[in-house]
Amino acid sequence: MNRTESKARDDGGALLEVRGLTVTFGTPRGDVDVVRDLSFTVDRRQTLGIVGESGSGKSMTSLAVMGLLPKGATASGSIRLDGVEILGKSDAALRKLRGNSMAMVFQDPLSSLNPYYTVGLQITEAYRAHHNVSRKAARAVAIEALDRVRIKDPHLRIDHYPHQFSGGMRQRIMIAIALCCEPDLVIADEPTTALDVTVQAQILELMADLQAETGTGMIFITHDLAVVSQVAQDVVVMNGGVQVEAGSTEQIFSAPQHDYTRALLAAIPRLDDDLEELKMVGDFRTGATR
Amino acid sequence: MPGYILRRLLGVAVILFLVSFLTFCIFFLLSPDPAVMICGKTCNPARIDQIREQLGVNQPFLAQFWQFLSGIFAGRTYGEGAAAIHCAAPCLGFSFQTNQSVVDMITARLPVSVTVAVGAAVLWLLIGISAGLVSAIKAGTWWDKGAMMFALGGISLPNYFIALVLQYVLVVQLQVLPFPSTPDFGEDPLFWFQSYIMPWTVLAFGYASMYARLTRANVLDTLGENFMRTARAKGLPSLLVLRRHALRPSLTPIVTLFGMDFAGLLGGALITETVFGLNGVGKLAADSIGKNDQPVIMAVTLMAAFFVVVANVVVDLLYAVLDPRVRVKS
Amino acid sequence: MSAGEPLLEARNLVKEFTTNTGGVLSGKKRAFRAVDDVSFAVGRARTVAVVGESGSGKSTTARMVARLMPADGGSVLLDGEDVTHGTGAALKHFRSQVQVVFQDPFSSLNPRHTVDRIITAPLDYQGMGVPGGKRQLVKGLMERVGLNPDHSGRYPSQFSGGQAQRIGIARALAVKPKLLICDEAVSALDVSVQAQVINLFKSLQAEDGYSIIFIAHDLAVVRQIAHDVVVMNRGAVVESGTRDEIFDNPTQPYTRSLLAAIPTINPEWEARRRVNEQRERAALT
Amino acid sequence: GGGAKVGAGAKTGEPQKGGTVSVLLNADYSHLDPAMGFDGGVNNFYRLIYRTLTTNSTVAGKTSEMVPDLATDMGKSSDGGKTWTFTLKDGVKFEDGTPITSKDVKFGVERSFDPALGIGSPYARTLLDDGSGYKGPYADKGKDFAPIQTPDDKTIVFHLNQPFADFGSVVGQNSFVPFPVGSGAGTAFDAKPIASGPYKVVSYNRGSELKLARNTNWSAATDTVRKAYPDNLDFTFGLDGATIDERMLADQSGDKDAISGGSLQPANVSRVQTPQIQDRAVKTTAICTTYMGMNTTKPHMSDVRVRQAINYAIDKSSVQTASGGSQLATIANTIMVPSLLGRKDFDLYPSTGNKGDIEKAKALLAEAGLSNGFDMTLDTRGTPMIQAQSQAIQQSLAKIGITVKLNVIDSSTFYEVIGTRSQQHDAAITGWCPDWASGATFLPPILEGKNITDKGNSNLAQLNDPAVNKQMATIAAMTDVDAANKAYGDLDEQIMKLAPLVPLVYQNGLQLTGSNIGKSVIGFNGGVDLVTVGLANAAK
Amino acid sequence: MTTMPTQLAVETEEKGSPFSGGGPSSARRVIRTMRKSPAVLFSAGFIALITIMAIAAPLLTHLSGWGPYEYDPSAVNADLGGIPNGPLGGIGPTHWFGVEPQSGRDIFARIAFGAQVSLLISVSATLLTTFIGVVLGTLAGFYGGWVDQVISRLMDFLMAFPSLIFMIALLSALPAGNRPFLLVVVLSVFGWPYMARVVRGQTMSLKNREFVEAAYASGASRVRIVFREVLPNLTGTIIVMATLSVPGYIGTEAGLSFLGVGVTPPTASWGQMIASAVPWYATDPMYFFVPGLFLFLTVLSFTVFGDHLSKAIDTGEAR
Ligand SMILES: Nc1ncnc2c1ncn2[C@@H]1O[C@H](COP(=O)(O)OP(=O)(O)OP(=O)(O)O)[C@@H](O)[C@H]1O
Ligand SMILES: Nc1ncnc2c1ncn2[C@@H]1O[C@H](COP(=O)(O)OP(=O)(O)OP(=O)(O)O)[C@@H](O)[C@H]1O
Ligand SMILES: [Mg+2]
Ligand SMILES: [Mg+2]
Repeated sequence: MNRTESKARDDGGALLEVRGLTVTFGTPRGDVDVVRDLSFTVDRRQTLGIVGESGSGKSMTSLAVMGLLPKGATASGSIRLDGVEILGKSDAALRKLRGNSMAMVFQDPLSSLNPYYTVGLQITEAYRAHHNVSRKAARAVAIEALDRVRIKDPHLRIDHYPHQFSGGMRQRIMIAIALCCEPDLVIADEPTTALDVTVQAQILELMADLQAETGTGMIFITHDLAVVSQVAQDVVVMNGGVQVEAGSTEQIFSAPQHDYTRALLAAIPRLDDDLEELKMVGDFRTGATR
Repeated sequence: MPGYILRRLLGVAVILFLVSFLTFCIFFLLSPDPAVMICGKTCNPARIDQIREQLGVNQPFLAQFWQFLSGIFAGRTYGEGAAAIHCAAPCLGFSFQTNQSVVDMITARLPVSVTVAVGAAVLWLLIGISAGLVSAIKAGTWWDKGAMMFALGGISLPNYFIALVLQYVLVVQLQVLPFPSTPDFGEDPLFWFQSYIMPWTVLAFGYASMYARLTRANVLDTLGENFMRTARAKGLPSLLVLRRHALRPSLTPIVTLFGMDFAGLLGGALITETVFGLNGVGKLAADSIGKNDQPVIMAVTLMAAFFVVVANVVVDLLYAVLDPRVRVKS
Repeated sequence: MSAGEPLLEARNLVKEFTTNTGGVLSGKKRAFRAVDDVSFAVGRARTVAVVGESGSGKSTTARMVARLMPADGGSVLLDGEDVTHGTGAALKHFRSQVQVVFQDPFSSLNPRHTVDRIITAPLDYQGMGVPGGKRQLVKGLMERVGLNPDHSGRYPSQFSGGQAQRIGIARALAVKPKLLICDEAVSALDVSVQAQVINLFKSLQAEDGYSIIFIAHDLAVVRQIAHDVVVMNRGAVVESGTRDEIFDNPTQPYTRSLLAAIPTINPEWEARRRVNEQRERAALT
Repeated sequence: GGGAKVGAGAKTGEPQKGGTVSVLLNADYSHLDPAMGFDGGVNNFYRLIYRTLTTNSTVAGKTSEMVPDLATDMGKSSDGGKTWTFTLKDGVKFEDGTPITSKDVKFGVERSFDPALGIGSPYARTLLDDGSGYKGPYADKGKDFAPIQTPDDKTIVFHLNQPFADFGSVVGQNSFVPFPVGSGAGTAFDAKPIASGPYKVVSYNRGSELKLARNTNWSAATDTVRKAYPDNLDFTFGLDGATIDERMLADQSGDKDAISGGSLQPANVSRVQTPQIQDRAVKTTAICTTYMGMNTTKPHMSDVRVRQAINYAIDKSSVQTASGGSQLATIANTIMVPSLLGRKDFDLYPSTGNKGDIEKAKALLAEAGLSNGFDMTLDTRGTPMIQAQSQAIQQSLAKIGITVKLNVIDSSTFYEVIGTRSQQHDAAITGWCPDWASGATFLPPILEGKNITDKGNSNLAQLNDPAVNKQMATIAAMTDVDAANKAYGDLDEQIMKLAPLVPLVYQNGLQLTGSNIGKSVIGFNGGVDLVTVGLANAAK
Repeated sequence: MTTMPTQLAVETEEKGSPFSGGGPSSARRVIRTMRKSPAVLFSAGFIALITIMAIAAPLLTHLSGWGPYEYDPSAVNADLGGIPNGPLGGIGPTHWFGVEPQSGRDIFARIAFGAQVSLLISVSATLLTTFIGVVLGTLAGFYGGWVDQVISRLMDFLMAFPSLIFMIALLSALPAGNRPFLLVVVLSVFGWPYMARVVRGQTMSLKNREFVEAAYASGASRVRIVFREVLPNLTGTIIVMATLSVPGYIGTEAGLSFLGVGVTPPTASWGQMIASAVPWYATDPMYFFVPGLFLFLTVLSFTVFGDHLSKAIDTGEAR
């Protein structure tokens, strides 16, 4: 897992290249940039971690890449997937890429599955959108996908509805949907927050295996720094919509340059730490209200 | 599941019992003596007593109520000896005014009410849901505003107003439609259609407005759901996204609402039937109320309640089928 | 655990729920034991952490201890007195001694009430007078938890998560209780804010000697704050002891698996970072 | 000015035989069983399917007169008017071809003694009651009903319990319709009557449709009254009044052969302007008087001066407008309607333009010591016209300081409420219609002292004037029918001096006929006499 | 009249609270949002207009010179069935909105006095249903158990009832007495469940919010929780529901009057005016049109106002 620096970095063949991404919300009180001038690159077989506190723009960044920004939000800058500019592409063109070339695991697994359909249908429809296969074949793929995310009895569970699964299981189903088409790029937005530590470990392992098998590039969004340190090769630290620091994981964790990154690292409660006063992250929230 | 249905049916029975009891109470307490009304303008106390006995209204309240109830299940016999009249099992008595069997009266008129209800329902579902869908998808555009103005009109205009204006314009002034009456479909399909089209339209206008608003609100809600984003992220065709993921969650609550509205109409569209002179159950009710024909009013009330209560159960079951999240409470 | 008589003791608590299982329309009832014979004690000025995975019965236990839910069995003793079923004056006394801080800071604050109304609600509800006037009290409490007293007229939505959680804590402190029950009081907050709140608890305890029941599933957080730890799994207590006992020598496999699964940062990086930091500090001075 | 000109029976063309006439009606007929039905509308209809011993003439202008129908003459009386003998014509048959015998007539009359059936015309029951408690041929099966004797199949003898000079008119009432002995138990005739008249019922869907076809066993030779032009008559019920008007005014295809069953609504009177429509409008005559009865037992109403003042004060022209204007209502000053035989025309309380004489009224009130007026309650109904009339009265009386409170009683219970003495207020708006063209069926029921009862009271004024009562008894004993009728005309004026009621209007009608309907006669019952209706061009 | 589906023993999985954790939308913010919309200005203006008209009816008719009950035989043509003289139903300087056929009563005066009746009935019925609905709805939602069972069954029962038929039957059977009062009672008896159901649902979801538990922990009694913690969170819903129910009652009153069981003449209500205008719709359309227009605009105004209010409160809450 902990492979050293990826080489395929500047050979021009980056899987995803984001340059100067800015996401703007038009609000009644004027435009608000929730992401400003963000740049990063994701290579094949590589995982990029994005960390930052809640509201720092992590999800907006990933939605911008998928072309799924909510109404009222616009993205500018450049997003290249496999060298092709996708920002500003028509929805129809993007649709061909979504699911197939890039997939996303959404942050909120409870509401991200349609309660009216079995999970089986929701997985197979993703697969069938891009593969011309029979219903039966798609079902086999779906069972397989469920199995891979460690859902027991997948052939039975495939016909269950989302509400019949626990939060953690639903999160894994989201992952199964994202992975079933074996996309080139997976964006995982806090995929393990609803999971128990034990299950979380399993899922992380699964994602790593998959990456090794298929060469998928991944963006892993979380605010759990420990998790990021385990899965990512490179890390982007965000705060207030801007990138405060970026670099290899090792670099960020062993020699953080920015004060915010340092404070963040210091705030992590540690098992092996002494019982000393926890370091607080500056004055980012206190006093100020929004 | 069977246990549940059984329980619900029991509930239906209880509600119907209460409805009939209450209606009976109110008519028993508030209504004038039917015998006096029947007796007419040259009347004397002796005759009133005779008629009272004949009608069975000389008995105490509970006895009358019991006779009424048992009549529904076991039939009942009026009078004694040679002059006795038997009324077979689902017996709701005889009209005070016309001496007809109330069940016959209702069954004769039910087809009209059903025709009115079905036609109107088809129209209002088509118009209401499509208008709602269009305005939700095109929210904020002139399409949306136009549809919602239309809906506001339907909600604000009393239906008798619409009915009369429509009749005046289409029949009296433009003469594109004949005066509506209550024909058989078999006899003259064109006339049948021409007769019903106005009542359908009038009823549908009001309901369609409400359904358009509801559909719009529901679809807008659904479009904002996270699972819509998931569906789009899968790269599904946008029409499929809309049809499969947006429509079903938006329409499920409407289906249940529809069940109730439709059942309500089966009990007679009082105003519309009256305005257009359609001999349906609603007009029967209105007429009977005007003549204080208690057995008929009782029966129509009961029947309408029956439809609504049964629809209630059906709708709940349907909801459980349509919405996988629904759990039946113990 | 601690010396002397414990402040609060839970003895053999049991809670059963009846649930529906099965398909869409069938409704089979099944009794399900969410809390099964749970006992523990809370010493004065000590923090007892209750840990365990989601659904293991932590909140249910806390609710029973806080008298927010009747227990199906067992008893709760406060200062040696059985308070499991007390009503009226006894319950009132209990409420003034035991206060709760909830998990979701926003959900637990009435969005239609201002901060000062929220903070003084327990006093109101318990009919307590305040010697220095409510104003003074609110001001004091807000300062105490690190909030700007000028914001007392605001509504909860006008605060950040960490601040909102402090409002909840201030409310709990208003009646000067002896025991705070914190049900996942920091789980919903992100790391930076979490740290603020944990520090606040620690300082409050140090200054005023509150006892705390601290419910969490994040063992790292627990290690920061607890004196004693109770590990729960499937409604039962699996293991309990002092913090060091649990963390250093877990006897139960379940505890061990919990500890093992915690993601950690490469210690090597950690070490390097510290070295770097020390170097920088040294360079500054 | 400039009102619509409508001539009675404006059409001139004599109808042809054949074809189908349709009749558009708002409400269905009350009962097809003549023992039960008893109102102007159904009386008109019964003549299509039933025959009685005598019946009203169809000669224009003489429809008040009774002429022999099944009987050969108007009956022979003996025993000082207590025994009446009639002989049946030859060749009269029921719809199935069986001859009508005197036993069938007797059976028909006996039916009205059945408590369940006999809710219609009361005269047979009151005049033939022998005190035996007879309950009709079904309940008292096999019991002979002595007051009616049938010596042979052609002869029928009635033994009355009191002398009755006008019995020849009584046997034209609905309860004298013959039926085959033993038939018609329960409500059988309400669904399928047995016809003796020119038409029989082919199909009947209560509340919506009734179809009549020619009764082939009816012989025109035996019937001097009925014209029976069309082969079929189709009745459509349950149409909204406004819809009937619209259809008749529009005169579209099928409606050319139609007549409306009731009067045009006031709202549409102004549309009868063009000659074409005027030609199709028939002005029907009043058979009922709409009046306001004043309860003479109430404090102020007991004073004859107050009642007279009210008679003076009421602006009858506004009541007339409220009743549909001059086309639909004639101002009434007498109790009896103009169509009654022997009726006298007079106006005891005149005013210019019938707008009420406020001065006289005030003077009378002052005399009664009520110059400041008083409050009174008027019982009225919720129907639009009666509402309008009540409000017009309210307005008129306000001018002499009388504040009228309207007590609106639901139509269905109106008569029960005002017929209960304890529930009667100061006054009530109601009406009265005669059963045949004699004051005998008009004045005594509503003004004779002995008719005051606690329940089912029809003497709303509760007038119990000895002189009036005496005169009524005297007239009843008269054997000369014409003299009696004339005496009633005079009694009308005598009663109006006591002012127990205010005659308001005689309600006429404006009935529309389709353009293909020929000339017809207005019957005694007010509207177009159905037995005289036919198509102008039956081939069309 | 439409019924909403009942929740008879069927429950959906907790969908998450309808409150997005936002703060209360201050009245000022709602007003500020509302003021921007021309539709709101129009509807509020019209509501204000008819309210003033209703209150100042005697004054207005004093100005116009004709009372609501005064006959004007000169304005109608008795020979033509009492149709108003002149075009447009007699509209002119003496009779601003024309006259009633047959009687010649002034329509303007009757509209103004009719507004009194229509508003009085609809507003009183709204107040009454709101009161009953809120009390019973919160009780049912909050206490659950048999209290909920009893109240919910009662609501089911009332909503299952064919209320229009029943109202007509009841009103025609009842003695005329004080009709407006009876109408209010009858409308309320059948109307409260609609309010109660919404309130019950909201209370049920509010009850599960932690702040209620927090209030328990703070030592609050149930009654206090209902009134101090739960009710303030319902005000938005209640106001919106109430605004939207006013037009419903105006319409129902008009419908009942149309069917002849509404207010009793000579009292004017808009529904009763329309009802009596029905036969005249072809010969005197203005008679029909004037009250029809007022009824339409009033119902429209209340509906638009209620809609916008609910939107304003909603967005206020989301922020
Ligand atoms: N519809 C919207 N209108 C205006 N601002 C919005 C909208 N949606 C999100 N934002 C703002 O965009 C910013 C970034 O949100 P984003 O969801 O990307 O945060 P995040 O980093 O993913 O946080 P979390 O860890 O809580 O998921 C936030 O400050 C949020 O308030
Ligand atoms: N009101 C209830 N009805 C039925 N079951 C319940 C109820 N409350 C809790 N449970 C069940 O009891 C068990 C214990 O729940 P509890 O909330 O105490 O868990 P927890 O340890 O606090 O979990 P978490 O960490 O997720 O908060 C769970 O399985 C839960 O589903
Ligand atoms: Mg996010
Ligand atoms: Mg918990």
